[in-house]
Amino acid sequence: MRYSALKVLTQGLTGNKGWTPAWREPDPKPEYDIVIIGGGGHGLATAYYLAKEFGVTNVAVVEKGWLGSGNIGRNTTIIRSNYLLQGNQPFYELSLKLWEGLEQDFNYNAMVSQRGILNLIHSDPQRDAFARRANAMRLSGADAELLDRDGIRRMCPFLDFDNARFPIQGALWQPRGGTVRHDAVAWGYARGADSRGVDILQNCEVTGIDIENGVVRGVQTSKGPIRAAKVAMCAAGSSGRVAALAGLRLPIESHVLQAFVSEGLKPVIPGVITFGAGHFYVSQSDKGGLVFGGDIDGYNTYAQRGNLPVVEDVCEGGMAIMPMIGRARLLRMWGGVMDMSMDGSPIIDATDTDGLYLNAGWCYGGFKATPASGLCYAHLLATGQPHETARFFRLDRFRRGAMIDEKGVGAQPNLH
Amino acid sequence: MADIRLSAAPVLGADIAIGDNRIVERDDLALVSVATPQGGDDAIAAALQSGFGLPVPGPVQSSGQGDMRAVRTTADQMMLIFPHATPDAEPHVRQALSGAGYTTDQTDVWMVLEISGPDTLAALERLCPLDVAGFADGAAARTVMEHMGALILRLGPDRFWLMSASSSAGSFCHAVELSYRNVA
Amino acid sequence: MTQPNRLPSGLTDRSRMLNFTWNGRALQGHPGDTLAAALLANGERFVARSFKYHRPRGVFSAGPEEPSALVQLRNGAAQEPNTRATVAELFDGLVATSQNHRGSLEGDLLALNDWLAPFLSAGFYYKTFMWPKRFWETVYEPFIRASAGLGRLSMEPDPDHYDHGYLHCDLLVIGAGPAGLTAALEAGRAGARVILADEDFLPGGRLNAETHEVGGMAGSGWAAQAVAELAAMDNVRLMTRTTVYGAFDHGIYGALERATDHLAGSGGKPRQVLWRLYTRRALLTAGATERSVAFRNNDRPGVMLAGAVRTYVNRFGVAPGQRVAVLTNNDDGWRTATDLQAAGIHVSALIDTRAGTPDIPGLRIETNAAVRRTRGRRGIGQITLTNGAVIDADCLAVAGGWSPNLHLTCHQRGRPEWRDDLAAFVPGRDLPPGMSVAGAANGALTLHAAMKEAQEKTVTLLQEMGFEPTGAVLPKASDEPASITPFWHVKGKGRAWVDLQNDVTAKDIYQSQREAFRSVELLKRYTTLGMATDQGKTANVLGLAILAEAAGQPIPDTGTTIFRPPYTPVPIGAFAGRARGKDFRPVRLTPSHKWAQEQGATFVETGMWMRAQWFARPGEKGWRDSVDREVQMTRKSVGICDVTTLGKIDIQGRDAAEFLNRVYANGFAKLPVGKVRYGIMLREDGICYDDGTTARLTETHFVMTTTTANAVVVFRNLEFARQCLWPDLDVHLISTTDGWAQFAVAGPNSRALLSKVVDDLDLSNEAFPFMACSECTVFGGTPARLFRISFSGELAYEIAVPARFGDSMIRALMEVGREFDAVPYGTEALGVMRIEKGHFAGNELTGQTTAAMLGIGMMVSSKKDSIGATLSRREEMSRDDDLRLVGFHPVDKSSELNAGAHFLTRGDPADMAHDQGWMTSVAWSPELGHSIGMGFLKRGKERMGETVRAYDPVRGKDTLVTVTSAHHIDPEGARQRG
Amino acid sequence: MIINHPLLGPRDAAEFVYLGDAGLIGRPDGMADNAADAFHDYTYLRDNPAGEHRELWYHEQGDRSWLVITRNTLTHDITRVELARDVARTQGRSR
Repeated sequence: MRYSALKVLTQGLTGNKGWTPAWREPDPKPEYDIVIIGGGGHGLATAYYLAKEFGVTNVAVVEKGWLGSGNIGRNTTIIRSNYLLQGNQPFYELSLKLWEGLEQDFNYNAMVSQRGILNLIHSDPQRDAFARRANAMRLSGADAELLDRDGIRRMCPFLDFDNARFPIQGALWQPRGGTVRHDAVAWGYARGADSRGVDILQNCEVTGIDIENGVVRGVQTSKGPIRAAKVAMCAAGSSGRVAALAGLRLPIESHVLQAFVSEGLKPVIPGVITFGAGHFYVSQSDKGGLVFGGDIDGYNTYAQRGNLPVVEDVCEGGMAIMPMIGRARLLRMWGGVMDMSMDGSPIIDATDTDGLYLNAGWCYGGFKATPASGLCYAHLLATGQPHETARFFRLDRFRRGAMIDEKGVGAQPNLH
Repeated sequence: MADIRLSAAPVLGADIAIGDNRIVERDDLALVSVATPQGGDDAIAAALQSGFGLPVPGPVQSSGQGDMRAVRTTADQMMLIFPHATPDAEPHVRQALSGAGYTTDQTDVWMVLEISGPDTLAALERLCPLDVAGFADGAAARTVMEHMGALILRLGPDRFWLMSASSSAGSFCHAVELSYRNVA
Repeated sequence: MTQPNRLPSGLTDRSRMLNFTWNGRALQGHPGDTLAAALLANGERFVARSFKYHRPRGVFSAGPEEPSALVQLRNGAAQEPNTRATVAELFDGLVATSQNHRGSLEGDLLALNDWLAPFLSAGFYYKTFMWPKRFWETVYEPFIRASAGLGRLSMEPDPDHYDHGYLHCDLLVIGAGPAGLTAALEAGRAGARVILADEDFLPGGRLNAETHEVGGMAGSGWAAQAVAELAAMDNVRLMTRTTVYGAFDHGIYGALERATDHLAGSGGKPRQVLWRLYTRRALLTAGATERSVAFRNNDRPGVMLAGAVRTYVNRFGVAPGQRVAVLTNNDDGWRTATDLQAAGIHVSALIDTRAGTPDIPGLRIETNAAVRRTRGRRGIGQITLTNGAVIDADCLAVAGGWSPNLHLTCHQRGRPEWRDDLAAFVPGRDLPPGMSVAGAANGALTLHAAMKEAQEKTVTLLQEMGFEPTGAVLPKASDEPASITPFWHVKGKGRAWVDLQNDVTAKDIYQSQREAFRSVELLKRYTTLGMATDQGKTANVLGLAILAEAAGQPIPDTGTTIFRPPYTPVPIGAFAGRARGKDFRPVRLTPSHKWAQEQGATFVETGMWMRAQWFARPGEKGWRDSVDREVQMTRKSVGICDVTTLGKIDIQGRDAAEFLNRVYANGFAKLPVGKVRYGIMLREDGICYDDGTTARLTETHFVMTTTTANAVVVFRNLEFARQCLWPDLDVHLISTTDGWAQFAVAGPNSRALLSKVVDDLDLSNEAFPFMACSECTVFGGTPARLFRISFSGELAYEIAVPARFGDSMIRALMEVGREFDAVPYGTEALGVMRIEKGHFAGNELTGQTTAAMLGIGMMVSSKKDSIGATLSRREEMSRDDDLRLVGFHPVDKSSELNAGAHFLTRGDPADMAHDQGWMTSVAWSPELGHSIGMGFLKRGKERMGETVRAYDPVRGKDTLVTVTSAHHIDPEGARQRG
Repeated sequence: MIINHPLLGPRDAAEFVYLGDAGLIGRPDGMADNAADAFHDYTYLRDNPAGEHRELWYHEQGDRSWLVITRNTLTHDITRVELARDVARTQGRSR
């Protein structure tokens, strides 16, 4: 069913009784060309692009819970391409370009809203670093501007310009950054993949990966064995667990990132704002909630919940830059388990096992990467070759010493 | 320049009264850390006893009394606190211990606030995450208060030493004062 | 000025009047009222607009579960949106207004949305607004955002302040209703340290809302007596107005105390205190929340939860209506009718969805019936039953059954279990460790059962902790019938509301099921059920029941939803506590700070430190004038800079030298006593992360300096190496950063100046050469340390005295320096001189920098194993064509360089593929008379003299620069060795 | 979280800094022939278990001791806390 204003109108006039399921709920077939482990944003996007761009439709997406139940359903919805390094910047810029046409592409309104992202600057070294970054963004064709205090004040007069412990000195501004209605991304991709023949198997947990003589043969699931020529791991947050099924140790730890939403408020914040001297970033959803977060809790965990020190740290950051949110109430906090990699950057690569592929290690960047990750992973799966813009995301980069370490903190995942 | 002599200044010179409570900087105290060489536990214990008449303090404890204290700070380090006027506390301790431990002057690293008064425990509830109500007299521990590392030592029912880094002494004293003001 | 709906009964203080305003109108209530009670007493039924359709809404509940009666409390900067009128305690002078309407509450223009409702069904926005593409951000979204949201922030800084606190106890009892009071009494009498926390300002819970008897007295009287006994116990802390909002790991609970919210002003005290409670055990006695029944137009003002109706009548002495109908599927409904009758309120009818209800004299009873629909403008006036009967009512009390308040049991991902006999979820087995649940929160919905269970569980907890329970005899409590036959939804035409705030209807749930959003989690996300400020406290179970009905399966098979913290919303300001404004983080000051202030220094935040940036002198037109002068005077004569902020670590032990040899990449084993050596530190991944000098004072005593930024991290890493890697090395660490006031004295006259400062030490180049160090005294006896090191490239020293002498020392140094025209210099001049000299610093040590990039690859010794050495040799980290640190001059000497510019080979296109590196640091060199820079350039060392582009599009610049040595002045280092 | 320090008793985890897998105690010999491979695995590869995890925490706002904590990554339940120095010695590390 194609969605449109007219369809909403006609359905509304007939009691909304004619809406059809957004996707099928098929039983698993005994064999697929490709089995994708993980029905989150990246897995669904991979399936969508496999079908749409590469004509590969004999594909199953295997999801242990409900579709979209991974980090696509629990993040702070920010999209941006304000990355520094050659390994990252063009990739995230590709992703941003895909976001820009996504809704028309998959006929689903994911509310891609490019209201801009503001990274506040509080010191001269930080200004130098952001200038370097902004120029790197320009070099790869992205948009970036440096704002001075007056420029920021015009945009966000409510920030603390006069009494801050770390005064605002400027900002990196990416007008094309913004937010997206995160769940809708999963639904849009799922609907698009399903309509092209991909089987999305919900409540189907992978319990084993069948490997014979170094060649992958399929997966064992809670709904029985499924044979496949290629198995594509795509279960960020659980990558360690899934990889262990294939006997792999990864340069990844699982950590929890908490996120927070306030009660609904009339429009307050125009775009996305990040605090450069504390741990805080915030945007406002279309429903009016301030959606905000900070750093990960910092210890290995697979539990989707965090603890108080980080909650307080994040709110302190919020009050430090925008003390007018003091009386807004924090409504709900939740945690997403993330793959924190050893250099803070992802992995999209083949493994040493024939037919077994890995998409993992997204750290904080997973949501904004969804379209490009799906497209590049689909490219790798369909052609056997890395996509040009994802060519740096290789597993062996640590052995070679070619880390992609944006934050420059080294092999300590909880600092990325 | 024979005519110039340097003078010592207290970190803040704080002496604050809030109701019947007081916050006073103790700039008359010297602090010297003593690290125990590997395998030197017995020697340290003997030297501490002979030099200062103090037993080695256990974890979360100080030994001694009044203003003369030994506080356990790490697994192999303690800190001696005692009244001492001149800037030679470290050589003084080194000699008293006959070289049994590695000594470092910490007098200027810390500011010591002595807090006292009827609202002290209530004020500490707003500042200190430890169960200080359950502290015996002489108990001592390091922890964090309002983002600052601190050492707390109980002197009596309503009397404590709070020690924090001298560079952030102003912020620390402000935090202590505000804790009293919020409850008194 | 009358309160038309005020009854003579209740627990509020009738002897006193409180004045308040509602939408500008002056009204009155009494101490003990909530705002909702006072509004109802004044006959205000229509108090709010719903989120999506802007439907009229009234007070629905009498507690924190309120979905509808949200108001803006107070005004000006203290304006507080989305406040539940049902928990806001009335105070004299309270100002409240309604929210979420354009125009007046009654004439809300956005009520138009309700007429468009057929087109705004579940998920409609995902299906439209896609064309034309640019309209989303310019037209659709702004409209949606403006009509969504609820209340409004003032946009001014929160004028109140907040505090944090920490409490420790054996047993935390959450909720001071009958179960909680019973538990606290038992535990308190046994001598345990108890915290009893209750969100209400009046402890007692439902005892204050019902007409039950306990121990032969009114329940509210028994509660007051229990509270008095608890208050007399030293080991019990009763915290009212305190909501335990979250259960965190290892027995830590978060609680919010509304310390002065119930007062007109805070009196300078914190408005709220956020407590962190450290507990050995916790007993959740949080009671239960009533839920509604879905039928057409069940959202009109006047439709209320039956228990809330009893609360208003019994506790507040307020009649929620003049003609009240009661709809029930359980025994609570009868009690509502009889309580209303007892208070003299007309009960239009008791409608029971079950059969076989006994007669109640004087009461119209409709059995086997339900409400089909309500009618009325801005509030109900009439209801139509499923049996066709039409009944006049201005209030409809709905008793849909009770859901245990098990929220906190879910905060560590525990899943509730369904109990058919209660038609409710009860806490599951995987409770947070240390937590027990008793009373209504655990499904013991009757009074006696709740108290009994609370006592039994408390006894168990006390025994676990080693206390001797007293096992006191429970007072006799009336045990009311509590049978329920589930009834959820009256099917039929029109819209039956499930989530009142977010306007989710039964039809939305059916549609979502039809569209394959069948998991309850998908349902929530698609319809927004349970996502409002009340987090579905009254809606979730009803929604799940209707989803089960739509799916044709039992509720337990359909799923459960769990709750996340906080239990009720907590102000962001409370979470932040005191950490805001200048108090966001501590401030560290150097020993010369006061003096520098007196000198008119401009200060800059350097991490937590405040450092003097420059010292402006009269007549200087801008900072550059000051900095140029400081640099020139230093290079010409002598300058003095406070460098106390550098990390200082005292390292002692028999194996200290060996230890240093392993943690520095270059050799330290053979450093002689009395010498200083520069060292670089690598992370284990081979990246160069810190540098500094280490001085050997004695065979076993070293003093290390680190960069200001990395002082804490280096210390931590050294402790790791000492304790975890080489546990038997005899080496000991202690930080002395704050202990020493350290001053750089730099410039050709530095020796002459210091000769007048230092007692009895030969400073000649022979006796005290470059990189010498010594303990000494200054000014006739003050202990000091002198290091001959140079960051400026000049003949230079750093002199350290105990910090208590720092202020005196800087004054003395400047006094002595007067004859040399000594100048103080700040961090800017320091930066200029280090760039002139080619010393790298924070801008170069980005955490991505290899020793090879810095041109010091040779320093990484291959003759020993040190941290990071092995991985620093990986192929991609030691490539010859990689980035190298070099210097830059502008071709046009009048051009200014900018850090952050990227380098491009001339003739190459400006794109990422041709990126040749970037400018890390720039300065205007007074010595050279033009701008200079340093930066990383691919194959930089081979490109001396080449002209490249410094491409800086974000600042609209594209400058030609010549590649030079990074050592812009005195590359041979003659000055510093002289 | 609460960490029951073997010397100091229960302390809020906020006083500590987390490092990661306790395997980091087992630093390879940089002068050995296989040092490059050994350091790659040591520095970068992790078991990342869902369940019991031995990990290093540093009591930065306390007694500066490094601890090895055995904690379940699914429940956060802590079953063992040891001084890292003792663990290191047990594993044969010395000078």
